[in-house]
Amino acid sequence: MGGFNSFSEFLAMGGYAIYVWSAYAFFVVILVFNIWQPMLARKKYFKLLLRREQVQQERAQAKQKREDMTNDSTS
Amino acid sequence: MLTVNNLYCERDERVLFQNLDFSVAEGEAWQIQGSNGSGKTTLLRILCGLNDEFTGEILWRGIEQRKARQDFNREVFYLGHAPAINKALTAKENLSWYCASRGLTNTDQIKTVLNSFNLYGYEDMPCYLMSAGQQRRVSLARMLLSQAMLWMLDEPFTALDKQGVLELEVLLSEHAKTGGSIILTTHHNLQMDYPLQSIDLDALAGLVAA
Amino acid sequence: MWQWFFKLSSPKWFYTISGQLMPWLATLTTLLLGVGLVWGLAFTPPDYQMGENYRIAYIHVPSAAIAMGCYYMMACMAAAFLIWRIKMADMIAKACAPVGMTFTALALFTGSVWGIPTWGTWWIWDARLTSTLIMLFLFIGVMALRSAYDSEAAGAKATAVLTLVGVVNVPIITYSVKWWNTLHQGASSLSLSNTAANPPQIWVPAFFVGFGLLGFYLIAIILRTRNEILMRERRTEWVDEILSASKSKGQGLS
Amino acid sequence: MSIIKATLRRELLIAFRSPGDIINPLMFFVIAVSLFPLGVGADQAFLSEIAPGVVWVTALLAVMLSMDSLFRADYEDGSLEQLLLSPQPLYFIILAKVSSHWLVSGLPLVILAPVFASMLALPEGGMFPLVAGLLIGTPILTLLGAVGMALTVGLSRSGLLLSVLILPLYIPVLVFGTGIVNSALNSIDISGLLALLGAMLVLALCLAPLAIIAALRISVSL
Repeated sequence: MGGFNSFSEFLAMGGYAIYVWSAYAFFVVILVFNIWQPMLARKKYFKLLLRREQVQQERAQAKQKREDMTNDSTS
Repeated sequence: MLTVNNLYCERDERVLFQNLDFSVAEGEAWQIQGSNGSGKTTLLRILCGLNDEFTGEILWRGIEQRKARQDFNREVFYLGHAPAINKALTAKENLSWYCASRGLTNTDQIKTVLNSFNLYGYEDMPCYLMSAGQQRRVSLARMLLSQAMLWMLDEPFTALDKQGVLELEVLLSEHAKTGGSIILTTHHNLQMDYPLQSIDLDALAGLVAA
Repeated sequence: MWQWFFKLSSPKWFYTISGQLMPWLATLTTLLLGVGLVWGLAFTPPDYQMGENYRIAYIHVPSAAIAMGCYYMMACMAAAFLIWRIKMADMIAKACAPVGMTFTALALFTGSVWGIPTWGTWWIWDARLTSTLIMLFLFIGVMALRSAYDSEAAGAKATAVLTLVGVVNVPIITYSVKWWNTLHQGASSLSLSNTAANPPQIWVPAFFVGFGLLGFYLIAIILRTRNEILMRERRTEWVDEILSASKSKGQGLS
Repeated sequence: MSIIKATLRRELLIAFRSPGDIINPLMFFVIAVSLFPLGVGADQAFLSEIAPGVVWVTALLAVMLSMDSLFRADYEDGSLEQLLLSPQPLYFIILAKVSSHWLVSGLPLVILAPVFASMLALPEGGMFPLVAGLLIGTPILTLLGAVGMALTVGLSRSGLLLSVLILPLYIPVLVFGTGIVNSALNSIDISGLLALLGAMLVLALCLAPLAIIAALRISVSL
């Protein structure tokens, strides 16, 4: 097999290091973005739903309280 | 003629109507009732085929409306909120294109119909020179020219004066009496000497199941 | 056959199956990419013409091919959505656009970086680079149209129509750009310069990277589609169960 | 068929009653072409080299900018709804509409192009290929632009969106249009290229109206 004789030679890429490694760096960025972005969106969406449920509960409780108070005052 | 089975439509987390069933036969006049935003216009647009965001079945003479498109379009007249009048054209030019678009050659009738809508002398006037009420009457003139069996009218009385309202009411009952059918929405208190059936959308509304 | 077809169009079925498939797909993709990249980067001999720089082609060529394939896939989904009104197809089409765009961007970036030492400039109006650039514009157009519509349903249909118009154009565009390139005598195209001249050690790793990237592409599409399913089907019972299950676990990522 | 005649008549009448819609794209073409010598210098040799490209690109942009008047008014006044509810074959109505739009926006460009091409010092031999190419090419541009316009007519902020959607699709026409002129100037036979452009026109005539109808249905349902 061909390849490189040492690790530093591997990093140097025969003088093409900046091109090869920047291309591969961008490749990694794209890969990470395509996984990370939908994951983040999913997390955000779940948080939003959770928040909505909390708000609904709070409002229901507040409503309940108000009704109790009016009932107390009439009785 | 027009049969609606199990129609369902929702918008913005809200059910506009569900389990809507009715059937419009020849010589029947139907009014769609409901408060503002209850989906009257949406229902009319669904019925005439301009909106397909619904589930359920709409049959035209027993055939699904989408499949009977050409027959359906020939026999149905739809009047929307917008006048569908090009302001640069005269009343006559607007109407003669309309007749052509419906495959009719009754262009000699245009003048008579315009006269019957009290637009005598306005045939060759560009529509931007007309008042809102006059423009409305040009739109309404299409109703008679269309030779359609079923008229679907969305707020036909807007912008009409008292006289115009009366005349339109007479026109509607005449159409029904001669075997035509009407589905309309209106905020106006109809005074027609013809029995009117109604669909109440407020009763069919609801929240989308969580 | 038809049963399978309709199953596939059920969001619930897609969600369940893709969830089960995901670990396998992820493992396979990691293996393929890992082996292919290490092999391709470190253990293949340099190209007889381009030296070590050719190693960029290991990612450039498959990403360009996948970007192109992604547009065709999006078009198939658009057609399925318009003809059979399969909502699932639109969800996949929606996922295709951003993924395809990033792959196109990757192909463009790697192509121009490859070009710096080869052509002496990062951009040259080479046939393949130019048509990839146009592909990027098409993806951007599709995404822009969808986001311009407030109504989800109308936006989906409009995007599908645009995608289909685009797909009729793609071969014509590719052909016209190729022809234009020969007319103006452009530079040689970017590829593994001559497969026959190179020993198999050079192009075998390319298959590993290629299939690995394909697997990754599928994962990216599936992730986005699953999100879309959760959003659009949020009012169904089965999604509700998933959501409440994830709530009890805190921040579930299952 | 009478519906084709009636639609052509209606559209041409409207166009001639609001001549701004005809004249503005033409003025854009005229001014934009005149900007090039001011920008790149008046060197005749250089101008003659870029002339085909300049004329084609500005013509292409002018066609795109003229698209706004195709469906906008009909959408706003509700005529589009009535058109879609017509029992007549929509394909022909749309074809007539787009044709009449080309007659008032594309054809004047084709007629004006030689004047401006010679101002840009395009050699004599390039004139016929330029006009022939524009004559076949601008209808394709109008048809594709109409698809984009139909997709965006219902949106409130559609001006720039239209160019993002449509310009990439214009590329083949531009490539072959300028290619025809350049080939002729290098004394290469252009009949094959003209035929190719013609084939693209036929394809556009067959398919674009279908896409336009589908797109209009979506826009009207908004």
